[in-house]
Amino acid sequence: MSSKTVQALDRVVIRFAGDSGDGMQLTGDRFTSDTAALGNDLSTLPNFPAEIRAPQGTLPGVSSFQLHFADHDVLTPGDAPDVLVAMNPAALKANLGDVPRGATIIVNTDEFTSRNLAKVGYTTNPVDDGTLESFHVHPVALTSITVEALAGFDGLTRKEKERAKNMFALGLLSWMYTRPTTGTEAFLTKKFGARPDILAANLAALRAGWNYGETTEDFASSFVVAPAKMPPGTYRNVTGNTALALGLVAAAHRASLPLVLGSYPITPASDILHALAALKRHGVTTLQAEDEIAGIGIALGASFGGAIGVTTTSGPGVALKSETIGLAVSLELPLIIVDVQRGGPSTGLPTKTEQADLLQAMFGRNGESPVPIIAPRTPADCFSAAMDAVRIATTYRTPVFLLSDGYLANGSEPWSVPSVEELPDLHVAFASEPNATDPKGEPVFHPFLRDEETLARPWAVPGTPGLEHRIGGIEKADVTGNISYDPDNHDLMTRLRQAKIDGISVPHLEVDDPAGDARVLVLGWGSTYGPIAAATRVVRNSGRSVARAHLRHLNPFPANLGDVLRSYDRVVVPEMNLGQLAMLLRAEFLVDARSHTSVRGLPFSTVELADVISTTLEELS
Amino acid sequence: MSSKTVQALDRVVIRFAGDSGDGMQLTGDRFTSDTAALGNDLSTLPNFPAEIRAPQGTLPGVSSFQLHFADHDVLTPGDAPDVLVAMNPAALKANLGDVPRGATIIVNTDEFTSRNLAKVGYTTNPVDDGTLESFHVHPVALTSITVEALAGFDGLTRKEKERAKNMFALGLLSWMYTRPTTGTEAFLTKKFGARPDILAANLAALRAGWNYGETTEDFASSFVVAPAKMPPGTYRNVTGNTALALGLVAAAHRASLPLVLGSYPITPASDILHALAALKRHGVTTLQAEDEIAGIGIALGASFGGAIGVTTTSGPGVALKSETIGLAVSLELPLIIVDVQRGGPSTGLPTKTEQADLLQAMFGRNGESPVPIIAPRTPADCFSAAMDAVRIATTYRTPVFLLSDGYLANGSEPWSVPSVEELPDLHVAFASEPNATDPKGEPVFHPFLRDEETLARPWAVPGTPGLEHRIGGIEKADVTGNISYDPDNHDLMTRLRQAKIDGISVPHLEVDDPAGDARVLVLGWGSTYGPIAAATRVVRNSGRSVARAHLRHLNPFPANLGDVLRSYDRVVVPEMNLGQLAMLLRAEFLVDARSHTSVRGLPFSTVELADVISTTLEELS
Amino acid sequence: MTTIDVGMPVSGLRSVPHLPQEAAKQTKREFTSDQEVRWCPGCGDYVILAAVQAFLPELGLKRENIVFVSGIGCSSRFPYYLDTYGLHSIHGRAPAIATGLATSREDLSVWVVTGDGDALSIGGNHLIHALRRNVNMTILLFNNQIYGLTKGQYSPTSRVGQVTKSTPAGSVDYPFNPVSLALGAEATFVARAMESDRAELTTILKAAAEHRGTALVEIYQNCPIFNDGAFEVLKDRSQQEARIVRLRSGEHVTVGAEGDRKVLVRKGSGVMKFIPEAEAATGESGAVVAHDPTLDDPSQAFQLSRLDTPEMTHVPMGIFRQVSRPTYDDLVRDQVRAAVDTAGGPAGDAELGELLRGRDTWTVE
Amino acid sequence: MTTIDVGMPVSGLRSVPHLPQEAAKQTKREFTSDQEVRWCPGCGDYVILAAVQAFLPELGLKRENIVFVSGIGCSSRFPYYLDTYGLHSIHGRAPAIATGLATSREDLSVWVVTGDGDALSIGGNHLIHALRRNVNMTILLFNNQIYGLTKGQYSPTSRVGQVTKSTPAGSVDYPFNPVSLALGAEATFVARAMESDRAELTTILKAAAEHRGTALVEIYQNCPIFNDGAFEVLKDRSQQEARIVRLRSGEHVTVGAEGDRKVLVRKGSGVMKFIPEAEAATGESGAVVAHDPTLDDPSQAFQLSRLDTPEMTHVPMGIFRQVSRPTYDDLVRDQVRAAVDTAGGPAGDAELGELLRGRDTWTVE
Ligand SMILES: Cc1ncc(C[n+]2csc(CCOP(=O)(O)OP(=O)(O)O)c2C)c(N)n1
Ligand SMILES: Cc1ncc(C[n+]2csc(CCOP(=O)(O)OP(=O)(O)O)c2C)c(N)n1
Ligand code: SF4
Ligand code: SF4
Ligand SMILES: [Mg+2]
Ligand SMILES: [Mg+2]
Repeated sequence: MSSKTVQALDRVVIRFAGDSGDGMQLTGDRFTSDTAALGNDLSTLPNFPAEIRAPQGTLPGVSSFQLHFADHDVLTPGDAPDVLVAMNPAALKANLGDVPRGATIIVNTDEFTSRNLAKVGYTTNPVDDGTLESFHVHPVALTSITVEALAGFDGLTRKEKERAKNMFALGLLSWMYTRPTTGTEAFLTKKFGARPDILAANLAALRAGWNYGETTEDFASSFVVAPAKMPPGTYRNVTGNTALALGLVAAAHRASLPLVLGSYPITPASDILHALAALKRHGVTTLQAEDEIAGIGIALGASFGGAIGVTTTSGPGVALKSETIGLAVSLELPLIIVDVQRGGPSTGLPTKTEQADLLQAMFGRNGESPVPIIAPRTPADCFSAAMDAVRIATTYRTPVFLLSDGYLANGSEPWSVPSVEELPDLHVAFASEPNATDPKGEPVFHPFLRDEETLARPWAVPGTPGLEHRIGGIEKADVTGNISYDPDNHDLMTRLRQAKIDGISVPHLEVDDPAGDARVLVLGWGSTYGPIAAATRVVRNSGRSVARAHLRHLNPFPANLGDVLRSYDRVVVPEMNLGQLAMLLRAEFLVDARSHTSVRGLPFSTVELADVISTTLEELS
Repeated sequence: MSSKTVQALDRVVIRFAGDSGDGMQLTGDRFTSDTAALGNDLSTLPNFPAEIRAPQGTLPGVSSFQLHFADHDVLTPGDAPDVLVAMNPAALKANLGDVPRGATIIVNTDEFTSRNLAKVGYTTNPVDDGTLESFHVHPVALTSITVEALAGFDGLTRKEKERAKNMFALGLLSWMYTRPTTGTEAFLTKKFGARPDILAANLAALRAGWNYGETTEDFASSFVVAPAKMPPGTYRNVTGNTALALGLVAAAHRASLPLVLGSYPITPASDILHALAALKRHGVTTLQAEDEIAGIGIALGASFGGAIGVTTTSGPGVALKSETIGLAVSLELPLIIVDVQRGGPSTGLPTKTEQADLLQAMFGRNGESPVPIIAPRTPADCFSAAMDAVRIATTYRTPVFLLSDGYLANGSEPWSVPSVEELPDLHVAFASEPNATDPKGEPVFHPFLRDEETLARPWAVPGTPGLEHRIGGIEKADVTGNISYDPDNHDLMTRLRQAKIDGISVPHLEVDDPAGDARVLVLGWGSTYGPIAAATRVVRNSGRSVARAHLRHLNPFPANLGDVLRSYDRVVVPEMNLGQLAMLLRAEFLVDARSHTSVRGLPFSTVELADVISTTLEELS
Repeated sequence: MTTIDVGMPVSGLRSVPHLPQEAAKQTKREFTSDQEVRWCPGCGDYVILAAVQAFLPELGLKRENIVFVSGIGCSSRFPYYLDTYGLHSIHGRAPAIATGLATSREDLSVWVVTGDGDALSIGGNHLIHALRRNVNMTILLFNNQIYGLTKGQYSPTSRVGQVTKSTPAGSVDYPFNPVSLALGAEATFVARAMESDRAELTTILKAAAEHRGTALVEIYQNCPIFNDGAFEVLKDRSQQEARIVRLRSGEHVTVGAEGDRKVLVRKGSGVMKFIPEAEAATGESGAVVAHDPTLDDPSQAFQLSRLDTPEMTHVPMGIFRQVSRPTYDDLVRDQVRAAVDTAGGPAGDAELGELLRGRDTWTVE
Repeated sequence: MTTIDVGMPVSGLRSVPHLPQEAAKQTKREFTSDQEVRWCPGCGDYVILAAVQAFLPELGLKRENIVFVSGIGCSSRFPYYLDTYGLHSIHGRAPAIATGLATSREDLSVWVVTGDGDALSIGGNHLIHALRRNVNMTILLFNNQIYGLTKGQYSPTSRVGQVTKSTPAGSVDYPFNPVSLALGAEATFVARAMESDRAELTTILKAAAEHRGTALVEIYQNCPIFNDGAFEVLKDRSQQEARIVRLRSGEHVTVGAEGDRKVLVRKGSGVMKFIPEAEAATGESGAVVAHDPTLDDPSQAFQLSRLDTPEMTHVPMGIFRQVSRPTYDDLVRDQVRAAVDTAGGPAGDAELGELLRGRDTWTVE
């Protein structure tokens, strides 16, 4: 394709940054798709403000998208970009601190006007005042070249032409990293099918960007990153929210039960509602409720009726749902509560990630009301975590927390799509006939007669003749389920509910300790998986041993967890909170688990964690 | 007064039990007042069903009131009644299990009809079928004697006359234990002032009951219980809810700030609302909100305006308030959240006690949102705990949890009323002028510039010129309080909020270890104080050593707590939950604190805890 | 489950399995559960319970396809006493839970039992949203103008000045008129009944059950313990006729006993007024108002709801509004069904596989 | 704090400190905070902000006695941009928080800014309860018929059939009419305005601020990003006159431009209809309707609110209702004040001591 030299790289981190209105998320998404199609492994990190479109050219309005792709397996979206595309001064200023010396920076010089510079407090132009002297800077008049390239499009206003500049940037980067643009072309054709002039302009801008790289002297060479060696299979790129939605649908399919979502929009969980709302064809029912309380109420009502009731939300929504979660605990009905965690407390940082809802999920209800908790580790893992949540909910007749977070939700990675037949069978049996006899020998139905093994009570759905029964949130007599204020019964029921959750079957924790001689264990949960794995890799590559394990089940813990913890001299628990898992571990196992915490609304960097591990190793030696 | 023999006793436990409609709570209250006036120390335990008046004569309809009084200090309402007054078969059946052999039982034989016996499953009459042979039974035709005694009251229906039977019972018991009835007479005069015939009938019934004891052969002797030696002072009897309401009013008075309550009724917290609603004369404003969320919203709005905002509720209400508590954490405004805990989960056991909201109070919100927690230990202690909560809230500008429970709320004990001047001074200073200068040297106000010692931010109330500012639940920049999505700022603010709560000044934990050689520490919190103290007394009386300490501050813990825990070979933590404080202790101090738990909706019995302590001592020896 | 004919009006019970023609008629007894009723002696709830237990058999539905959902309050204990499926949920949330149930199960007859506090205080939002959405269910609102279960605080329907535990100096909150509120919230069926008038209550319950969409029935209920006699003037035979305005579709709106009857007229200004029957005949004082609950515009129903005053001088009873509008649950199900049908039936493994793969896959060999 | 004269009507700003007569007139600039405005380019919120900033000085209040409370949503960012006291709270709860503030501080002018989702979806309950209580505050409801901040889901005011992120097959929820809902909830002041009509908006804001009690002002606001053009037909000069019904107290209710004007009449059946001006003059088609927002009975205001249709054929703008009713906060304060005054002034240490001791004490020497 290119007549210039082509260099091979093993990994690249690119960050597109611009104004909220510049289409950076779309640009990043497209580059990701094209990269995925090429067979690289990858991981992405979108980052955008809580405002829809803060004032143009200001720091709060900056939106960015980072992509890490490689010829080997990728664990994180990358600590620091090798290439920063800065569409305006604000984007440059907001992101420059993350760019390591020697990296490449492409700036859209058209936007570096004195007015725009002033908006972010630059008194001189950083492009030529020496600020960027340690970087490879490519000043490109992105806007004006795009407009020029579209000179022939008379039907479009200048504004409309300018808007295509993100496609120009995409074309340029696609050339630089030898990405095919066919996927993007197909995408644009679908998106702008109804507006042929806009479509043509975007395609032209894309091509112009590519050609710009190919022809101008400024870009001396392009790069290739070979496909990663990945296990055979059919792959697609998925975000966590998409994978989670698919997991729920697949679970319902494998359970042969309807999926009913009751939800109230909230960032960063709304996309799950959007995704499921589009899946009516798969029998999915979605109800946008008047608030979070109604959302979970709807889901619980559907569960009572025999559906898989699901509610999706983020931390503030969980707070509102607490009372109803307690009701679900008391009713012992299946229910899935998806919490896509974001920065807190209160409204906090709505578009940023955090892991600070673990203890809310564990304890955020009145009374003793245990709820199982599952946390996916990567975007693609949201699929099987969702299926697992449904398994536990239906098997044990219990609400289940699925704790995702903002990073998993919007981040993406390649996913080896499973075949449907391989998926676990999740069929459950509804109660269909009386399960006891009364003193007179008549058959009766006892809604709280438990399964001996699982301690689950029968799920008897309305419409089943002979099983008419009443349940509620007041304490119930063991077995019969009648209202009971008996002291001993309450004690018994409280302990039974706890025992049921404690007894949930959960796989043993697997430890990754390749050398077998590690003295330090790094234990994580949720989305810290990537950074922890990457950091341990760095440490091991330097010839030192460190063990690593990752919890998917936060409640109940795997049965071997205590033994695992006790078999290391030091346990380090990195969390994006102030040490919530560490607290649970310390309480349960009396092990001096050491927290390493960061509450910055961003995933850990590999370097940071590698440092923590190294320091710990040194302390021990 | 009496011509019969009079025996001296050191302590007595009486339980009045009857139908919800029989007025047992009133009877118990009156007996308590008269007993208090006599100078005995005492402790009470009301126990009633969640229904207002369940069907007459049924087990779910039984309501009871237990009173423990003595010539020495009383720590609990007593494990087992020395005297049971059973107004009907249901009352007998429901309570008999608690009555020790040899105790006295007074039954209202009029109600032991075959219909009433059948209602609760008695096939023969327990009064004469031998069931009660190990007890001293006094069968009294309470109803018919009362009706006869009121024969002259032509204006009253038979029903109305029957209703006075509780006064007859009270009169009888008053005679038995040589209580004056003047207090009750005054009370009745006030209550029935508008209905002279009813008043006269009640007084007559009261007198008739007294005379019945005095004259019938069935009662051989009466008893006296000498006044307890209590520290000098003016005493009154208070329930926890009353004391708590008074504590809030006193705190507002000592802070010279208005008290504004936003509340939604819920058992067992409603009486605080009722009490405060009646205190308009003390400048108290109460708003009954449309729900719990509005209740706390109102309180928070009032706090923003410079009042002491308070919201009162029980566990399910706390769940609903969670999101707003998070907002208060983020806004850093003073706010008092009173949680009168009851049996959970969900609606649970609304009229029974429990301590299972501790972890909800600690963690029941999204994000890292620490809130201080204070728990009173006895009904009277609710007064100073409430004042302490206000002190912390206003000094540190933070919501504070005050964790009472159903037992404290309705239980009562004598309270040595403090003089107003002795009460702590709670004055706070509102911000009144700018606290910084901007780059141009102009004075500006920074709403998040903290006090160096307390880390509290200024409380600048609307109406103060020059301090106009905006605050909200989105993360704020340190110092300026402007919206900030900056990662490092969020980390800083999260840690500052935590540090502020961790740094709250809290008195050292005092340990009661009279022998000084104890190896076992019993550590409690909240309403378990009485049973724990009573149980350690029992153990010590048998010549063994055991230490005892009680936590008032659950967050932050007293600074010496770790040292205290580590100085004993074994720490036992009795709780009316599944081990919530124990979990916090284990996590924080890595001490193998052992839980002893009971979730029966009732306070621990002294015997049960003494057993636990004994067993522990034996294990260690 | 069967499909629904979208032609209107459709019965609210259209898709609920009925007993076969030949089946023995159900009895009140069959609808009575084995649970002890735990209300106070004399509570109006007993009367309503008896009416409902007696009326349900008339619907001829399979008992197992009836579900009662309630919130919290004395009234909300209702489901325990009926031998149908029942869910005693949490305070104020029954309409939301019932929405989930009714939407996912068109074969159920869904009933909500709630109180004035449960429905109008904590549950106000779910109530108005259920009404605007028009979910196929019947809401029975037991209005005793007090919080019974929590022992006597004022409620959003309590009179101004009412002295209760939480308002020792008298309540200052201006009360809701539940009928006006419902009409403002786009309700399609709104009625009011007296607990004590079993015949009228039964007629209204029947119409409510038949209504496809959310039917709100406000039932005045006496709480002898905490608000005794709140509706005494309407129960008192001597005053009843002068105070109760019986709304009958197609008929004039009148009040008062034979001989002393007054008729409702609308003046030119639009104002409504009761005037003596004789005067009305002249037509001079305005047009005689004929009640038509089926009017598309809820304005007349709203105006009738305003005849009511705190003094209960003229209290309309009966069906204020009864109109057809597509129901939320039907529309939701229709969208899903249409999507499934268009695609040629429920998704099998193949279609799920396709969904999982999405539109942008690549293969690693 | 000063006492309030309960004679009605009393200004909503009666007890709020005003600038001294001789003070320099405030400027829009003084009401503009130093915070960067972060709405999307072209957002209707800018227009409303400018109107409010320009109008506030007219009230002549001390700036420090004005508080803006908001919930969550694009609109709820409003307080940050005004140099008054401000509280950006959580989703839907602003009316409750403002109730606590307004009741405990009669010297403040309290404003709530909210969106159609914030006020009518999650916050519906607090809104209707604030309205029935009649708390002295002004609620500005920015209705863009969409959830802006969460990027475009439908709201309780979205049209049936609206395709949004959460309704790819079109919304099936029947929307609220905020004016009807408010009237059903016993509101004392209800108005509607267009963001783009600065003059009318200012007039209404002024009346709302002056109203003692809860004033609800619905403001149609365009969201160019997620629901662009929702009110285009009302902004479009060529269609505007034929669609906007301007409500003016004491005047006939008309629509259409000079020459093509139609007048609202009430038929004998009570139904309202627009008919050509000429026809109306004959009086045959019914009585011409004169708008009177001060009527005690909200029925006519309600009926006017129903002229509105999803197609926006006839959209009334202006003040629907404006009546005096004692406000909740005044009554609450009056009770406290009366109790204090009756007792001879605020409780001192002695009175508190008495309270603590209660009526039943004994002494141990
Ligand atoms: C979340 C929550 N808040 C408060 C309560 C306490 N509560 C139970 S019922 C009730 C009000 C009952 O009034 P109403 O709905 O009118 O029913 P009624 O008892 O009068 O039939 C209240 C406040 C509760 N159970 N849950
Ligand atoms: C408890 C809670 N639930 C959900 C959200 C997410 N959320 C923020 S604003 C909003 C709706 C905004 O719509 P609207 O009130 O119409 O305001 P607009 O943005 O259109 O001005 C939602 C659902 C939240 N912040 N908090
Ligand atoms: S308190 Fe009132 S409403 Fe409740 S059961 Fe008793 S009488 Fe009925
Ligand atoms: S999303 Fe819409 S409402 Fe929100 S700021 Fe942008 S244009 Fe305005
Ligand atoms: Mg009620
Ligand atoms: Mg909106």
